[in-house]
Amino acid sequence: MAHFFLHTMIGQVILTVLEALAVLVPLLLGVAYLTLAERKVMAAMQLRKGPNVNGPFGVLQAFADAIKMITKETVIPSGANRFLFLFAPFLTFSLAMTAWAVIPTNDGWAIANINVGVLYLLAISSLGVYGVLIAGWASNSKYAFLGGLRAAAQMVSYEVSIGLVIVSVLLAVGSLNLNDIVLAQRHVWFCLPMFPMFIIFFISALAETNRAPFDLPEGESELVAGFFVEYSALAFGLFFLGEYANMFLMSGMVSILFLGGWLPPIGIAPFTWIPGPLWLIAKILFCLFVFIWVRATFPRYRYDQLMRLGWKVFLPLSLVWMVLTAGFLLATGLLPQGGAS
Amino acid sequence: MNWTLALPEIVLALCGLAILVFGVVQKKGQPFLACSMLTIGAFVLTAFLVVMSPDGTGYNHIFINDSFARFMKLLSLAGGALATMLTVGYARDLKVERFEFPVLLLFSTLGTMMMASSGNLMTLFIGLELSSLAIYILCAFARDDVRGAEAGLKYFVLGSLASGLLLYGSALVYGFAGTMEYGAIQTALSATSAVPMGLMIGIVFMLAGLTFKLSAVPFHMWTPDVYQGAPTPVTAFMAGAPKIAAFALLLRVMAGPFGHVAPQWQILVEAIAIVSMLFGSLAAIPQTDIKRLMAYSSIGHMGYALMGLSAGTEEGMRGTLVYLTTYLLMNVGAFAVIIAMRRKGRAVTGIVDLAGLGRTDPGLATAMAIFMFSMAGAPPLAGFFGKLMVFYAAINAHLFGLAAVGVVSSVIGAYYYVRIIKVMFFDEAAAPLDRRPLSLSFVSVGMGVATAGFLIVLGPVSTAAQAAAQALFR
Amino acid sequence: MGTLDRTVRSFLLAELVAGMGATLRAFFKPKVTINYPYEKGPLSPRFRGEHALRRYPNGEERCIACKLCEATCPAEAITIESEPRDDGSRRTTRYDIDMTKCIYCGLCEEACPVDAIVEGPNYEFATETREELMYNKDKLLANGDRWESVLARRLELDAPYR
Amino acid sequence: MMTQIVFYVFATVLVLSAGMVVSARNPVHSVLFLILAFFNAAGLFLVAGAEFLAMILVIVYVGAVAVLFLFVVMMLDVRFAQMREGLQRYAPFGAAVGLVLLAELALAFSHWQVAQDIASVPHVVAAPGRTNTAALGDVLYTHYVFLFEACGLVLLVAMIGAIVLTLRERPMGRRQNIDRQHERTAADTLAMMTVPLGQGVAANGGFRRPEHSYYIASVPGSYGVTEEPVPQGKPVDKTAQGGHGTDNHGGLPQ
Repeated sequence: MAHFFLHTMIGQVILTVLEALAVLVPLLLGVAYLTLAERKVMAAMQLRKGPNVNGPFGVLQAFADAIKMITKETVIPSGANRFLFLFAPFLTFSLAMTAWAVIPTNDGWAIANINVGVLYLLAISSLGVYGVLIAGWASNSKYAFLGGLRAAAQMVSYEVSIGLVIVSVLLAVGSLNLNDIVLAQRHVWFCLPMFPMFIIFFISALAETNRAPFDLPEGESELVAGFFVEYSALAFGLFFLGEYANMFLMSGMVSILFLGGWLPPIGIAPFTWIPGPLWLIAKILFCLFVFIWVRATFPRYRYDQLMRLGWKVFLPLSLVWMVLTAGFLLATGLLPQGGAS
Repeated sequence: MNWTLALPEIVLALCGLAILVFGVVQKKGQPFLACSMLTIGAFVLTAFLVVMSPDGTGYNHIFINDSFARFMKLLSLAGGALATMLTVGYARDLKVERFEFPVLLLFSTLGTMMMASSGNLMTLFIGLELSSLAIYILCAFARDDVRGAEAGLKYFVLGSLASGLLLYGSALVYGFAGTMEYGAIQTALSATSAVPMGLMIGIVFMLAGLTFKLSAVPFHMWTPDVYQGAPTPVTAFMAGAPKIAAFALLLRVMAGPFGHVAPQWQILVEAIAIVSMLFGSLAAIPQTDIKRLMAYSSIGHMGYALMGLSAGTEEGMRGTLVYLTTYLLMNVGAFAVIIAMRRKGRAVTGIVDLAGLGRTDPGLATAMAIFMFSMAGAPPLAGFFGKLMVFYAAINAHLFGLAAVGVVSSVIGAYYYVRIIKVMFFDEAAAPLDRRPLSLSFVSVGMGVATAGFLIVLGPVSTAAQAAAQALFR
Repeated sequence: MGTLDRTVRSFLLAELVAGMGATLRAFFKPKVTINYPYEKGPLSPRFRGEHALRRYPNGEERCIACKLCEATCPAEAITIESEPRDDGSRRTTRYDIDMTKCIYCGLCEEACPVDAIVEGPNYEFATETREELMYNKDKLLANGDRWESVLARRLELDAPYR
Repeated sequence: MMTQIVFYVFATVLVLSAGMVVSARNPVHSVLFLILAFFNAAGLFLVAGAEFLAMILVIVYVGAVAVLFLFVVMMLDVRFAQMREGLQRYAPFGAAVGLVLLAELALAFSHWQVAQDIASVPHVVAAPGRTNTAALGDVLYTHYVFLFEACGLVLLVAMIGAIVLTLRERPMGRRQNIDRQHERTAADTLAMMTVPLGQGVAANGGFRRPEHSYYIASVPGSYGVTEEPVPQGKPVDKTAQGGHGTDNHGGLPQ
């Protein structure tokens, strides 16, 4: 019966929806708690305690924030383009969710195990710029517009080096499939042989998600939120959620590309007892912790310094490393001759 | 795969990259002169490699090297090297004294070389784009100069349109033949008895795209403005290498893949040649600016050169090749004189500014007179032999009307060439021109000698052209 | 050598790592925050908070309307009016402090010859309207009555340093 | 069945949004519709099984090219009304030209013909089992490597052109030179000295910066270059130091 059901079209659709929910619900909960975790970790690093009133250790703070956000009034500025104004946060949010379709949580466990998974991720993350640009433009405000332009320029700049870093990983794997990328790291995680790329990717991920020290687009202390300065209530909340979901996504990408995805650090007994998805979650959480750690540590970059870092440091470095990787693989005969997968 | 076949191109490209890096590293110094010298050196080195390069087809029939390609490449390289030389003296005044200038000239020449060796419609297009893109930039190189910017923009917009036409034509041809290789297209066409309409449109579009680069009528509108606005060395270059390369393509494509349907396009080329010759001669008469005059003159010259193509025979192709050689010599020489036309540090380009040059600077005036006579086709100068050979080919192909129009338009054209000579030698003397740098004297004297004594080298050039034309029909 | 050293350091992001080390150490340190509404930090006896007018133990108000505090107040927040009382002693009929003007400099307290006006330890006197911050004599005396034990103790503790 | 539905959805949206690109009043909306069109084209590629091309289309055109489009269009102050005016005036003429062209093309293509032996033309065939990413790579880097490299040169020339035509070096700007900052050490700016008691710093030549200081070397007349005599009998020659300082700093007004 169940078997038959799975083979009808409606069954397939329902199954896919269930799969999506199985990823999205924990993801959304995670996002909610990431905001709390960020406040707690930042507080700890600044010798504070952070939210601790709502519920034990403040665990209900996330819901308090959410209720506050939802019950507020959505203000739409006069002269704003209503549709685009409301569309932008929705776009940002839904893109961050869509990307999860290809992230494998265990061998073969992905909603869509497609051949060009990495490209899909790149494509989705490159679309993120539009949420920012459209929000800035549709607000009909100079400040939001300038913020949007700056944010978009920043995201586009760092995408270039992210792309090149991914290329050097792909060179070592010989496949664009995320599952294969993880499996290629059975012997050694890519963060060791490609340590510089790992660092560059991580830093670019910070810039790509507009996180400190590259949070120029938000710059809450000097720009008062840049591109979403005109947003309030639920629309603002969607931006907020989208941004944190993007952090999750980027952490997921770092884990899969460099930290061996669901694989345990060593394939021996005590480590292999822990199921793969838990390893992946642990790695993602570690990356998120570093995101927050970095934010608590470093002051914000100036805009020209940010552009300089992206174009004059990371781009040449990743280009050179890509050539080195290719040369090394070719010289040692390690170049994967695959492509059939 | 025999990758050494493209060794000249590869070496030239690597030289270009190296010069670029050298220029960037040297930025705080004055790398312009050094880069120009290096570029000329690269051209000479490449020319040597071209001469040494073997015949053959490489890169999956994308690249053809034969005596035709070598002939055209040598002409392009000569054009590029001479244009670089012309730049050196007045680069600062022309506001082009940046090391990117010779590098762009180099890449443009590289594009023309690729065009000459194309064995595939894609190579054709990419070579054309490489060469054109560099020229668009070179036209607007003096970016604070309004006319230069206008020239660059105009050429860019119209050139893109022409590229689009060419691409569309190629697409139609591909749609017919299912391949982009010249050889395969030829095979496909030879098996077809009647030429289908779609293919014909494709051929016409390609012809239009290429004749735009030649600036033959009716695709000539951009020429006077662009020639006038662009920095003069760029104009000298544009009138040389890219036209030669466009001709190379035209000859190769028309004689090769479309050789079997020659009757279909011959009449078209003939018409273009006729109107180009007539328009070039007539429209040049009222001009007062010498750069504009040279623009119209080049339109006319392209008409004569096309005459050889419309003959559609080996002899005609040979005539065209010789014509292009002589055209390059006298054109570069004439532009060297135009660049030397400076008074009190400012460039003057009116024809009246040449008044009395025969007395104030007899050497320069003599050189100019040689170029003008040669362009008019007076024996025993270079231009005469070029014209003679294309006329001869046209008559042998029974294109009497075409030949007659050619003779008439030569006579009309002679009027304005001779007028310049009259202005130089018989008009009231204007103020003398500024002293010119050695490089200009060198180029103008060299070209003058070559033009005047072309009879001596006619034999070898003609033989080489003969070999090249034979290669086309093989 | 120095250049090489610096180059290597900058490529290894030595300073960034050091910075992150510092924050990580702070992460594990005991926190300095106190749980404010439930816990409060210690206050100095000299802390200058909300004002109060004190009385003698027999219930007589200390203020003798000398107006020294009014004169010395740099913000001109104090307004005093006085008349002889029925028993002939000089006492204020009006003693107002505009708490929105007050800068909590403590000069009134210093100027007072009879320790009548003092600034107490109370800093939790936020109000919902501005009017409530216009303190009059009754409010100030009530403050004094409420905080008297603390106020007396503070004065006593501070006395050796005066 | 499912594929067909998906195809028609993508195709319809593609055509409609392409129409809107031309007819939208606001240029920003036009660009947004263009992006939608790209997106649907990528969807069509997916339906056709060309997943690599689909993703590349999104990454390159939607993610990079259209972003720059949007940038430019948003920043330009386009006068919509004037443009509409011109459009309306020339609309009939344009439509006429378009119709003529369409008719001619229809005439030409109505009996489209391909070469007889077109099937025998050698075509690049992907090896069985290759994904289309790998197959594209096979062709691009072997058959067409010459053209691939030539395209690289075309792009290089375009890049040189963009820099040549737009980059203006501003000699007056005071740029941050991060390398210089990294090179700077405490010893460059700080000199520890033992000042004898009761004599003050004046006896030591006054306050001064160490020799070869970053500031003295790069910015003549700014910090540190004092009027006081410099010890070791070596007077500060402002002009000489300014001269060798300018080449590696942003270049201050001399």
